[in-house]
Amino acid sequence: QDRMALVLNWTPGPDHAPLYWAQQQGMYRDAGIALTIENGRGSGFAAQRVGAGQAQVGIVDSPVALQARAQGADLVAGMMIYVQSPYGIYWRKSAGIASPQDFRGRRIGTPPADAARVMWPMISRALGIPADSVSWVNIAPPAKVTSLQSGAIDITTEFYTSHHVYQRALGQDLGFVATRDIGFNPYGNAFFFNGAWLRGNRDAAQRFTRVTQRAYAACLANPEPCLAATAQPAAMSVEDLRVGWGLVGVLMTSDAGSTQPLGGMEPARMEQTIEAVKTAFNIPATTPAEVMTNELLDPAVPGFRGAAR
Amino acid sequence: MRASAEPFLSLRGVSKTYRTGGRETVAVSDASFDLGDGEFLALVGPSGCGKSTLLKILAGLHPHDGGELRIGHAGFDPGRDIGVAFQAPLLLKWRRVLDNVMLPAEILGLPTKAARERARDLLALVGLEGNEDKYPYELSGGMQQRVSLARALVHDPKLVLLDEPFGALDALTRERMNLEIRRIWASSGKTVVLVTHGVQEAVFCATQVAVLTAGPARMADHFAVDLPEPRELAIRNTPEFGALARRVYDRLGIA
Amino acid sequence: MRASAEPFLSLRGVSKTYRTGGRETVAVSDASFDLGDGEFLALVGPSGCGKSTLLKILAGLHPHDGGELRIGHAGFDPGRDIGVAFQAPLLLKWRRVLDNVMLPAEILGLPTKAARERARDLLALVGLEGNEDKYPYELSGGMQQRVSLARALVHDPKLVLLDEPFGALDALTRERMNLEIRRIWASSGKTVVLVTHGVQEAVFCATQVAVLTAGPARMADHFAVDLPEPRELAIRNTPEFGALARRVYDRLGIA
Amino acid sequence: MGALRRHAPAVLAHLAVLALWAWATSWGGVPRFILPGPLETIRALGAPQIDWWRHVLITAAEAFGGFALAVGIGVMLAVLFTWFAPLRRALMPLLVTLNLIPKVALAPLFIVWLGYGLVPNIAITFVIAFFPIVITTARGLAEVEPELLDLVRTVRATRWQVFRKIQLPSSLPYLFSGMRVAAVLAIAGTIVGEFVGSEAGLGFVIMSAQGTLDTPVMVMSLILVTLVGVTLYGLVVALERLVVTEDARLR
Amino acid sequence: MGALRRHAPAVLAHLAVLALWAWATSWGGVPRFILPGPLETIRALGAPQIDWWRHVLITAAEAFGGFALAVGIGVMLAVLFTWFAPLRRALMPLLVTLNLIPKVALAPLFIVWLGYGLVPNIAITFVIAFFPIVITTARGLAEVEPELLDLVRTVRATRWQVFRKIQLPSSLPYLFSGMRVAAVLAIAGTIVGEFVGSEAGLGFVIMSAQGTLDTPVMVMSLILVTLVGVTLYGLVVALERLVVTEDARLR
Ligand SMILES: Nc1ncnc2c1ncn2[C@@H]1O[C@H](COP(=O)(O)OP(=O)(O)OP(=O)(O)O)[C@@H](O)[C@H]1O
Ligand SMILES: Nc1ncnc2c1ncn2[C@@H]1O[C@H](COP(=O)(O)OP(=O)(O)OP(=O)(O)O)[C@@H](O)[C@H]1O
Ligand SMILES: O=[N+]([O-])[O-]
Ligand SMILES: [Mg+2]
Ligand SMILES: [Mg+2]
Repeated sequence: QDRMALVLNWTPGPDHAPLYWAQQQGMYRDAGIALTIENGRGSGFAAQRVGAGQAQVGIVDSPVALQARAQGADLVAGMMIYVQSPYGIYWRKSAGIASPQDFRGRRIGTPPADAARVMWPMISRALGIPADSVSWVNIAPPAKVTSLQSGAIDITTEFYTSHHVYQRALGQDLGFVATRDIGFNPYGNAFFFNGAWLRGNRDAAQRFTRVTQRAYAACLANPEPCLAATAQPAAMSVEDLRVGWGLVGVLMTSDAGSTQPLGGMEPARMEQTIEAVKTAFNIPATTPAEVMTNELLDPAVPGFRGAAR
Repeated sequence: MRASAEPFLSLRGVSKTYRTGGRETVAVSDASFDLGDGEFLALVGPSGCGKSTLLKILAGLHPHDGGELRIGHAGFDPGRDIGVAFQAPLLLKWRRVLDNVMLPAEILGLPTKAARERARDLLALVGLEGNEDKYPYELSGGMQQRVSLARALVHDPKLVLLDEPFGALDALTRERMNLEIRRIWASSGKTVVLVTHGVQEAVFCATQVAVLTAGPARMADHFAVDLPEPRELAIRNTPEFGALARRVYDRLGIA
Repeated sequence: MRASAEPFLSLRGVSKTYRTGGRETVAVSDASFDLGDGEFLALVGPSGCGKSTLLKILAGLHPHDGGELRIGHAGFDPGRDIGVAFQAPLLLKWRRVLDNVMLPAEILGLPTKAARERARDLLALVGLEGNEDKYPYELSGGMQQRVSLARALVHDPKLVLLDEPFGALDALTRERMNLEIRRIWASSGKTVVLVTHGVQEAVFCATQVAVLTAGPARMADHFAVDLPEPRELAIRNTPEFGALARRVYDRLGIA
Repeated sequence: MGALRRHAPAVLAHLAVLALWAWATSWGGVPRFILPGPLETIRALGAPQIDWWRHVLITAAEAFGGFALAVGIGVMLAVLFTWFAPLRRALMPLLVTLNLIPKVALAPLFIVWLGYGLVPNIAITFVIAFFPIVITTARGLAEVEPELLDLVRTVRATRWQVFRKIQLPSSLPYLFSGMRVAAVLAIAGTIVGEFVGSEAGLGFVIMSAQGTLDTPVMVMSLILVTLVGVTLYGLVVALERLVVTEDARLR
Repeated sequence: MGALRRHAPAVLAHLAVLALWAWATSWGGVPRFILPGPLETIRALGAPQIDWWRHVLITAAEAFGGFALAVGIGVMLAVLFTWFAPLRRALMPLLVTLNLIPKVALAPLFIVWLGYGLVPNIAITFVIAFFPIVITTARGLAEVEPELLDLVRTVRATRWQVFRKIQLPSSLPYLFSGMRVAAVLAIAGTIVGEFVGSEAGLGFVIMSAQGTLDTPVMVMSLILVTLVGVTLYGLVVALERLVVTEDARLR
């Protein structure tokens, strides 16, 4: 048995359902992997922990992983989860915002660390407004929805996986745009390995990846057992998990025309992601080949062709 | 004598029981006496008989359980006109000697300059000139006691309650203090109640002596000291003085 | 006399200056005397002359600045063989009376049962039977002082240092205590140093009297009290006693 | 009867807050995704995916464990500081400095180094709660009347005896006010720890609930955290009653 | 000379920690994306996009303001509790309960009700820092020797005079140990406040740096926060030196 620690990007949620299901089914054990799943506290934290070698693999938002690499964390993506960028921008229509054009002169409330915020130069270009036409205020993640609803702020950014929460809170008053729909679509969360460990444990990494890949495929096909396995560790109701899993499916949908297996990455898309991060952070140049590998995946598991939106 | 028509101080069957931790201690039982305006009463009695308790009742600090208590004539303000020196010096350790003496004056809002003058005078009077700026811990036991005495007098109270104010003093200083307190009393018309263990001191200082019994304070004797005024220390060698002292010793059960 | 060949206690030019807040106070200057084994020394002197300071030096609490000090013969353990009653009662307010008396015994690790027995006996001896379970605040001033006296004796020390232990006691209780402390001293061979303001008490209790001068404690006089043993209270009426007392009064400047 | 009378005002004050809550969420117009009503909150106890009892026990274990460590090590440090002045002069300022570094910001480093789970959370709780203990105890030990120390020095009490017989009892009022503050901090520390990294405990439940805006579960968790805290605080108060001699003059 | 001697151990202890840091980040193998070296950290002061001075001032204003409020209102509450026992019996337990609710979890409510910025952050700082003041001061006031109170009761001192002349001075050691703890909590409270909602301040900078994994900026911010805290703590200690009569027996 190879010991492996997986650090999540956050506390358990619908996007981790396949992991808990696979763990419950003993699929990792059967593949010779003694896996422990650790809760996370944001992608940056997961990147640090994997980079420091205290976990072998972690779920990290791709742009964050690229930044961490620039700081010396040796991270390599082995399986993409959010093929579609999860960044969304949410606003209150009753604040007088009909479209992103009305963002000018407004404050966006979101933590400074927020991915969409640090990518704002590119997102604003995609929105067609000057980057400096908005200002920013720090609002802690758990306070974002309520602040938006109560009028403390007018605009915020959020991962698409929390879409239903915003819908519930604001209903008809909610305005929303996904950056992937307006031409800004970097890769999102992926399984990143510690590079050094990966080079020495290719076989274990491959077994881990293939089990994971099959688990995601199985849960996309038949979510209920996976959600049931996740309710306890996530302390979330199955209903909430079900809605969330639907949103995860949207983000996992393969690009039209892509022939990659489930979790596979297009070097060209990775190139674009690197470019976006380079523009935002002025990091040294790197190539897709250095930051990703599709070789751990089972090519026989087909990419996900889409969920009903 | 100085006593006016109605007594300055009047106790009728005053009693006090402490209730602590399930115990009851009768400290004062049925104390009854009158004291005229400008009298000097000495309270004498065995340790633990309730003298301090009685004094605290007079000072208005302890409610008494039974009996009647009346203090002062019309115009007497118990808040302004009583000065107390407790059995322990009770100095505030964060205040210098002079500021300790000033405390009652400050609280009563007396004019600062005059009060400081008076405080200095009183400190000199109790033999502590030059110690005004010291902190209490820098004083000897007897010095602390004298500071406490000066403090009891700083606001020029009409009724002065002194709980063994000379207990920690050597014989010579004690004699001097006896003379000083008598001088102040004589010149100001104050009424004084002095708790003391010195029988000679009681008879020398007082115009009236009350002897309390052991156990709860009850009056064993109460008599006037009919010695001439002003008194010199030498009066202690007269047979009249000796007889009065003998009377107190007898009541206290001392051979 | 009881004194053995080399003195039990020997001071040569012992002095002590307090330095606080930029002030210097000479409290003891050039104190020199010897005290034989089993003697009873009374220290008499005006308030603030350094008696308490000298006692604390003997107790090993204050380092002295100059001179030489030697205490005890071979086998004398200053940690076990000294008992002190300070001028203030210094009772621990969270301990009951009996437990306060027990403190030195506890610290020395004496057998608990025997020590408690002795503590009870001592409390009875100072007239406080029945008060063992009270807390200090429930006691009168004189009662607190007597608890402190009992505490100084509980570990049966060879050298007993008493700082005005009877100051807050009435005349009768004080006489009783004088007799008790003499009885203990006579039956146990302890060496006692007693600070007192009672001149009669000093002469009655002691085998030696030291009179200190005002200002820094310096010896004004030091003499042996050659009165017969055992002493009765009546001895105070003898001319020999009167002469010795007169000598102390003279040295203290009392007419 | 006496106890009832004594506690009645406190009970009433608490009930008033509950009433205010009920009012605010029904007629007061506070929307439920900000603050759910009391009934709805209580219903959250029935949520099948949450093993409330387990989360309460884990949080309580972390808080009580960290608190106990804080008291033990805090008092020990304070005593050492009193015994060895050079140690105090060297370490006390450093302790202050280290304590001033915001733990919330350090939390991720904690996890990177310690991992997460019961033990690291106890460690975080300890780190946050022990400072008031050190400060108040050191102060209490320093404020002991020097005359009382003289009392036992005459019989050459050992440092330990001086501490046990004089310094500790006379500084208990300080220690206990430190412990009351530390009890509150221990709860905060445990929740911070669970926020930073945990797979169970009430802090974990709060975070999960915040993500889905499941406010009834969130408020229920907060109430349970508070009850754990009230229990800890109550234990401190009870111990205080037991240990500190009631000075009848003071009540 | 004396001062130098006195502070030397503390300075050495701090230097030792700095040396340990330098060692850990150079030969000790701690990677820079977790903890950057001291030099690199200092270089972060030159980051053109960060107006350090402004952030420091904002954080200091919030911390000092919240702390001042905590001391003022905390002492006032403690005094009221001593004056009106029924008030104490009703409100003190409620205060404890409310304090035990984890503030970190209340963040959304804070923003919804107070908004964000300087004033709400001062409010959060106050809420977090005032508890130790109330607890220690109330305790200090209660521990005043009853005999000393008798002393001024004979001249019918007003409640206020009793407080000013006797209770306050004699409970200063308690108050100041509460203030030391509160100073530390005020800094933590300010950073929590800035984490929850802010447009500037060192907590804001820390969060930004965490997002971009810019550890030198993050550590520099932590150091500056700590310096703000050391300043506040130092002011408390200086005030203490000034106000509390040095009892020469105690040093
Ligand atoms: N606060 C108290 N609580 C309970 N009992 C008390 C309290 N104060 C005094 N007593 C008890 O009341 C009795 C009288 O005490 P009080 O202090 O009045 O005596 P006293 O005559 O002043 O004695 P002394 O001459 O020794 O000072 C004593 O038995 C004492 O134990
Ligand atoms: N801790 C101290 N710091 C400074 N000065 C002190 C200290 N203790 C005593 N003194 C001073 O030393 C002198 C002697 O004090 P000490 O207490 O020995 O006198 P004493 O003879 O015991 O007087 P008393 O009969 O009044 O108790 C006094 O002038 C006093 O002010
Ligand atoms: O929470 N994440 O940044 O993935
Ligand atoms: Mg008395
Ligand atoms: Mg003395």
